[in-house]
Parts: sequence; structure tokens; C-alpha cells
Amino acid sequence: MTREELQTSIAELASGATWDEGGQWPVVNILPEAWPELARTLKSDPLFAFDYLFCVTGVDWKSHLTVVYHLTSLRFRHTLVVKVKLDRAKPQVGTVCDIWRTAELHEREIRELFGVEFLHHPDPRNLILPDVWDGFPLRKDYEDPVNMIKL
Amino acid sequence: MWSLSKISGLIDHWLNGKLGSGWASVAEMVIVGLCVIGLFAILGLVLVLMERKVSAWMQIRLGPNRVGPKGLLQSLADTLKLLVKEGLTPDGADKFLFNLAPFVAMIAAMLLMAPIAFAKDFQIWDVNIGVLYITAISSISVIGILMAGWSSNNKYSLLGAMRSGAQIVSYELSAGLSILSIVVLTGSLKVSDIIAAQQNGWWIFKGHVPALIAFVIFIIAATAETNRAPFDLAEAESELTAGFHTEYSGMKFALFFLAEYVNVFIVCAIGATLFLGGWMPFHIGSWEGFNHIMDYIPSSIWFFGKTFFLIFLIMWFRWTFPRLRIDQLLNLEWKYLLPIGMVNIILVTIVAIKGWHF
Amino acid sequence: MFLVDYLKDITGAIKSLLTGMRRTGYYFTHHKEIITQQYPDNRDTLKLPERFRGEVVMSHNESNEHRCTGCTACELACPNGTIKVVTKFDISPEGKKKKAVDKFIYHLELCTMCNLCIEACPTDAIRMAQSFEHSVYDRAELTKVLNKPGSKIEEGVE
Amino acid sequence: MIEELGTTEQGELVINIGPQHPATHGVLHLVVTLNGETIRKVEPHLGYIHRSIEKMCESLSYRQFIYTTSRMDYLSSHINNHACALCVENGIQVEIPERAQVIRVLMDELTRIASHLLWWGAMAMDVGAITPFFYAFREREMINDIMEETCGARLTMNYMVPGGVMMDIHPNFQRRVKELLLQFKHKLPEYHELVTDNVIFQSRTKGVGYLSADDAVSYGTSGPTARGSGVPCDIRKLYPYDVYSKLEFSECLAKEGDTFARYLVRMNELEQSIRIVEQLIDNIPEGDFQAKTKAVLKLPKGEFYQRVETARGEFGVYMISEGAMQPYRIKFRSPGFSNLSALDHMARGAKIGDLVAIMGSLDLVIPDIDR
Repeated sequence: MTREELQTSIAELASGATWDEGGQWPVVNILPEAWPELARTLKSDPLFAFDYLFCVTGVDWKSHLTVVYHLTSLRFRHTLVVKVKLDRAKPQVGTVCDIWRTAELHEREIRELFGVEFLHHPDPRNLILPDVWDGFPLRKDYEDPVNMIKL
Repeated sequence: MWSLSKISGLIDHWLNGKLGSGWASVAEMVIVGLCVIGLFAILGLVLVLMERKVSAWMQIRLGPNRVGPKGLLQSLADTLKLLVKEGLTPDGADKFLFNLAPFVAMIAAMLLMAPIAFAKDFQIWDVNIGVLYITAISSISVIGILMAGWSSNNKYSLLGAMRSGAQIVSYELSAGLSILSIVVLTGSLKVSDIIAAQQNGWWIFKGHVPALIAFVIFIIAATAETNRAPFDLAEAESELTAGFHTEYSGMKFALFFLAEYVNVFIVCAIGATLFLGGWMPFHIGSWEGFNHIMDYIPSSIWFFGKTFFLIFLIMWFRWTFPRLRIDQLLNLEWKYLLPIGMVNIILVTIVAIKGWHF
Repeated sequence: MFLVDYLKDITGAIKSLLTGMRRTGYYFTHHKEIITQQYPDNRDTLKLPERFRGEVVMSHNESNEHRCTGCTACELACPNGTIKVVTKFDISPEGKKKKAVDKFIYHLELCTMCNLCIEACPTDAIRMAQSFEHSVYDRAELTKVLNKPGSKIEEGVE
Repeated sequence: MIEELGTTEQGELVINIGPQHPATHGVLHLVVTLNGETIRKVEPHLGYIHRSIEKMCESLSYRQFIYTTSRMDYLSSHINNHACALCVENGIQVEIPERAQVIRVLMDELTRIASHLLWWGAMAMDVGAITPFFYAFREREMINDIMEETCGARLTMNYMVPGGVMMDIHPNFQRRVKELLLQFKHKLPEYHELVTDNVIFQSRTKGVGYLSADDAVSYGTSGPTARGSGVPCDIRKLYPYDVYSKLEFSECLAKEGDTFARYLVRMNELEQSIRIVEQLIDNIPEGDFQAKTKAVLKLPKGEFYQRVETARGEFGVYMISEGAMQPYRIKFRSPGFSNLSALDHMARGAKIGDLVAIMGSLDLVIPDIDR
């Protein structure tokens, strides 16, 4: 699907989705409530067939957090970037690891580094950090005077 | 001519003259015990160095070449290092069994020395059930390994010990069958008789194809019984770190290490005795002249030459092959070696009854 | 047929094992293939390529002059804070104040040999040396002052 | 914190493989639940070598952060650097001279050969054959020497800079690469004799660690791991960068999806990489090795994503710029992390020995997983 086609067909699915201009791939911004539903459609609908989730990450925008999903379809070779905007005080989004299994480890990583809670995640434990870690290291306001060396 | 049997005879004569027959035999036992321990130490040193050199040359490396001339004293230095290292006993281990296990492994290896003929008329104990004795005692070594694995209170050790148990119990069968085929050919369990029967040629040549098959099976089973690659599942370092001796350190570890090498020596010595004529020089039928020339080489050199050839073969396996998986290891035994061994022993029996062997 | 397959399996397996053994046997007997370098013994003949990045050094000529102007371009380029340039002001014979390097401090223990400082240097004052045996007993020895004592800037380097 | 682990209620044995274990090639920690020798579950515990490179990069300039990526997948450091350099170049809109592009691709492929060689040796060692490791290192050493001569370092080169490469190739470069190719052609059959054709190796790897094509996609695997299951995913073919679009090489695929298939894909990739190097080594165009760039790079506001194919799979750099001298956020999509997530699925029901073989075939590099 071309960029325009993607835009129109996804706009029908998720109301309130906004699109970022420019960039190499179409970027859609949605709210967390709409995400698991949209994800399921993106994966199962043969028009999209977004079967390959190649990158999941979080970004701290100081005012809010986003979780960014990079999706591609191995059949059609089109790519879509989905940004889910989250409240910084209580970031919550539904998990997609039942749709794309690779999300399981990625979500666990984002959970501990950004403090995003993935609802219904089957194994929400710390993957990288010790269990008793305090704070979310990849947030912009994270301070750790002991382990972070300022040059 | 100088020979080991003459020296032993002289010592026997001298002791009997000095002490009387009762005390002389006690003194001889002590001497023999010391000799066995000394042989152990020397074998350990030589075989470790040999293994390191063989592996190095196969791996396009130089190998140990720092300690002593051409690195000859390397294993001595290793031993010294192991001697002065602290022997740790892990918390929660069964201390008695943990400390006993290396000695059990050693003693099992030591007992096997008894019926081996190192040279002409040079044998500790020429018992009339020599071969049976060997097969019986060699199964004891698994107890040491199981003991070590169980008492270490370590899951890797336990897994290694269990693997080793399954492995040795299985491969005993093939080893036994292939040994049996020589017993069938010779008609005697006595080691000296078996060697004497090879006066006019070694069994591997005289016994046609069945003897060759028995030899191949024996070598495979021997490699497995000594827990050497490709059958080193008991210590499989990429899976179980060090298997049953994961928790051992210092001299206790060294004893396991030594027992492994001595076991290799012993199974190779047995293989050499049964299939390659032991100390018997290379004789061909009734070629008197040729046989006479061969007799000029001392019998001990024949024995050690053959044994070390087999040891080299086993080392060659180790440094070439990947390791088998536990189920494949058992498959190999029960699906391939054992049926072949059984068919083979029938063939050997036919050969023996018909007198087709030379 | 079952028996034929069974025997084929066995012969195929033995053949593959023997080819492997022939390969290791070849190397066992051909010692000229050995590639071991006996490192501490071959120090005299061991020659590292001229681009090898061992540590940052400052070139000095015979009259103990270096080319560093103290511009701190290297300090800015360094990702790890390895370099600290302490500057001073020299008074030239004409009475003019001129910025010059006082101490060029180099923390070898922080350096990742990324070569960015060398690339950044506008006057080619620093370069990478080929030494690689850096181990010392006290980590303080790894903090080095690269400009030699009493050295001054080469004539004509701006 | 890892609680005291013993046996579960079902009488299953829980063992810790790692963080220090000969088979994990680094500080990977796997908590394995066993029933006898059979694996019930594999849980990875990561973070033993996590340096938070992504956070570090937020305070480094666009020239500086590239060197940190050499420390992630240290076996494909050139390719990682390449991805970062491409990403920055994409932002500053600079045209790379042809010569620099060719040098970069040459270096990438040499790195891939070196990486696959190390993997081959380590894989053989995992299944218990130690000797192949040394044969692999003999050829790998030649590549390292070539790298040392041209780039100045053996492992963490930091040779790619935004705009091209840091220095021109060494005058000896072409001669030595040709020597390497000659030696390699001579030695590659030995590798097959020693390991590929070995009956023990085949029985250890065939049918072990099966990963279906659907699962491979769902788990986000890439590189030889996915191609072993028949998923075409070679970024060099699908989204070519630099001069890859002009080169002749084929994407290596296998259908079986088992450990041996992944092994064969990597062995074939070695040959394809040699093919690429052969095509380029005599055709390095004249010209600059570096485009003119500003001393201080500033990227326009926006997001940039660059995908490249490392020896282990797809490596992605996701860079968000706010127009400052430093990136606002960088995410490295590492191939090992996604490939690791499929390990549990592949290893269930296998034996401990199989787990080691499967890990070997995934070619995990732990700093790449932990970042």
C-alpha cells in the first residue's frame, strides 16, 4: 500500500489518529485505548498484513511519553510507525505480545527503563535491572549520582 | 639379554634369601604397591603432556614449551600448582562422600593394573580369570563418579554423574562382548594365555573381519567408558561446565584428572593385550627369520608402543569430533554397537569352532 | 531395504568421521602450519602497522618543541573526557599575550582509542603511538602529561 | 535479584546456565527448568553487561556517539558504525563519495566474514569439537590484521564517520585482501570436511531447535536465524544502502528452520561475502574517501531510522533529533535481542545439549543484547 492508501484506511479504523508530516515512513499518533484493537487489525487484516514488528521503543518527551512501534509487512513491504501517546504520571498501554511475540521482551525492557505499564503482559518482571531498582533510567529527569558519571 | 622379568626375578631371589618367603612376599607387595603408585604419577605426567602436545599440534599451536626443555616439565609444574591449591569443600556437600569419591575413582583405576602384562613374564597378578576381573573392576569406577556427583550438592554435578552412570552401564555391554570374542577365540580368561595365543600373529589379524569389528567396537566402548570426547557427556564443558567434578579443586580435582588418564591407559593396555598381542612382538605365522628379528625389540617396548598408539588414537578422536547428545549416545550403543556386537560374537564363535582363524 | 539402509548409515558415518580425522591428522603431522606467535619473545620482530592506535602522544622535535596551540579542539572532540588541556598565557617578546598549552593531560584509563582527537587536531600536534603494553600497578600512572617539561610551541604554528 | 532456585513442585529441576558459563559466550543468564534432561522452559535474565549506551548517546555529539556502537555487537562493529554514519548522513543530507561507499561495503563484508568465522568456531566448540575454533581463528586473524593496517584497530575500529571513512585504505589493503581470498578458498572445504559433513555434528543439529517461518516473523528474528526458516529478510537486498544495489550476490535461504539450516545459511553467507569482496576489491573507484562536512554537525528536527544487515541480523538505528548538537533519543534495535526472544520457543522439549547447539546457531553476542 502506498502512503496515502495507508493513511486513509487507517484513519477509518482509528478515529482521532493524527499523522506526522515528512519522515521516511508514515507515522500515526494514537491514544493508548485504541492501540491493542488497531494492532490486532493491522496484523490480521490481509490488506495490511503487518506481521513483522521490528522495533519497539519508548521516548520521553518530558511532557508525555510515547511508545513507538515500527511495523512492516513482509508480504507488501510497506512500513508504518505507530506512536502511542501516554500520560507521564500514569503511563499505561495494552500489551501486544499476544499479536507479535517479539514484543514480550521489548515491552519488558521499556517497562523498566521508561516505567510504562503494559496491561495484561504475561510476565511483567524486570529483565535488565535488578528487582529493587528505583526510578526509570531512560527518562530524561532520571538522576543517579552514584552510577552516572558526569564528564 | 636384559629384561624386566630378569630384574624382578633377581629382586625376588634376593628378598627370599634375606627375609624368608613369608616376609619376602609382604615386602614384594609393598614394592609392587609403590611401583603402581609411581607408575600412576608418571603416567599422569606423561599422558597430560602428551594430550596437550597432541591437541596443540592438531590445533596448529605449539603447545606447552616454556617449562623445562621443550616444555617437558609442564605437567610437573601443573601438578605442583594443583598441590598447593586450596581444596574447597562446598557448603551443603556430603563431606565424607565428597572427599572419598576421588579416592574411589583412583582405587578402581589402580586395581585394574593387576592383571596387565607390561612385558614378558612381568605381571603383577596373572589370575586365571584375568579378563573377567578386568570387566568386573572397571564397572566400579562409575561409583566414584556417581559419588562425586551426588555429594557435591550441585545440579551440574548430579546431571553429569547421572549421564555417566547411564553411559558406563550401557557401554559395559559392548566392551564386554568384544572382549568376549577374544576369549572365545583363545579359550581362556587368563591374560598370559591370551598373549601366548598370539605367538604366531595378533588376534586382530588372525581373527579375520569379526576380530576387526570387535576391535572397533572395543575402541568406541573404551572411549565411552573412560568418559572421553566424543563421549565426554559426564563433564561436557559447554553444557555442564565440568560435570561431576565441577565443585572439586586442588588435589582432589587432580586425582579425578589422574584417574581419567590412568583409565585411558588401562583400557588401551587391555585393548593392546587382547587385540594387538600385548608384549608379543609382531610375528607372522612361521616366518622364523622375521619373527626372530622382531624379538630383538624388548617386549616392554612392544607393549608400551601399542598402548600409546591406542592412546593416541583416542586423543585423535577427542580433538576431532563434536560431542554426542545423551540420547544419541544411548542410541549408538543400543541400536548399533550392541546388535553388531551380538552378531559379531556369533561369527567369532563360528570362526573359533571351525578353526578358521590362523 | 532396512538392512541395506542400516549398513549404509554406518559406512557413511564412518567415512565422514575418517575425513575429519584425516584433516586433523594432516595438521598433526605438518608442523609448518603452526601459527602460534610467541608473543613476549618476538618483541624485537613484532611490528605493528603505523596506523595502529595504542595511545595518544604528542610529537616533539629535537629542540623540545611541540605543535600544540592549546586550542582544546581535541578536548571537545573526545567522547569520554580523556583529554584535559590546561592553558596559560605566554608573553611574547613583543609584549603580546598569547594563549599556549600549560599541561596537556591525557587519561589513558578513559581512552577508547577512537581517534577522534587526532582527526580534530588542526595542527597535527598529537598522534597515535603504536605502544600497546600499558599495564601498570597504579592507575594514577595512567594519567599522563603529554607535553614534555620545558617544551614550547614550535615556531610558526598557529 | 535471583531467588534461591531448587526444584519446582512438579519435581522439575531449575538450573542457572550463566552468567558465567562456557556456552553462553558472555554474561547471559538463562534460568532453565528441566525435567530430567529435557528442557521445559528457558527464561533469559539480562543486564549483566548493560551500559545504557542509548542514554550515553543522548549526551554525545553526532560524531562522538558512533564509537559506542562498536562496543555493542563487537563482532560486527564496522556494520554498526555504518548504520549510525548512514543515519547521520541521512539527517545532514550529504552525498557520500563513491570510493567511501565501496570501502565501507568492503569493510562490512570483511567484518561479516570475520564474524561468521568466529561463530563457526564457537558453534563447533559448543557442540564439543574444540579444534575447528583454531582453524577459524587462523583466517579471522588475517582479517584482523587487514583491519589493523587500514583502520588502526582490530575489533572496535570506529572507522566510519559521517561523510565517509576516517582515513583512506592502506596501500597494502588490496594485496592483502586478495591473499586472504586465496587462503580462504583453499581452507573453506576443510571447514566442511571437519564440521559440516561430520555425522555427529549433523545428528546434533538436524531437527533440533525448529523455528517455523511464522514464528520466526512473529518473534521478530532476523538475519540467518530468520533466513534459516525461509523468511527472506536480507536488508542488503530489500532496502539496499551504499553500493549494495549494484552488487551481485544472492540471499541465502533454507527451508528447514532447524539448527543445521541456520548453520548452512551462515556458511553460504560466507561464500556470498567472498563474492562481494571479489567484485569490489579490484574496482575501488578513485576519489575522496570522505565528503566535506561541518566540524559541528547539527541534524534538523525530525526522526531518522536506518536499517542495516549485520552478521547477526537486522540492526536499526532510530534517532530523534530536536535540532541540537546531540540526539534527543537514540534507540538501537539490536538483532540479538529479538533473536534471543525466540530461544525459549525453540528450546522447549529439547535436551540440554540441544540448548547449547541452538544458542550457538543463534550466534548471540551479549553486549549486543544488553546494549
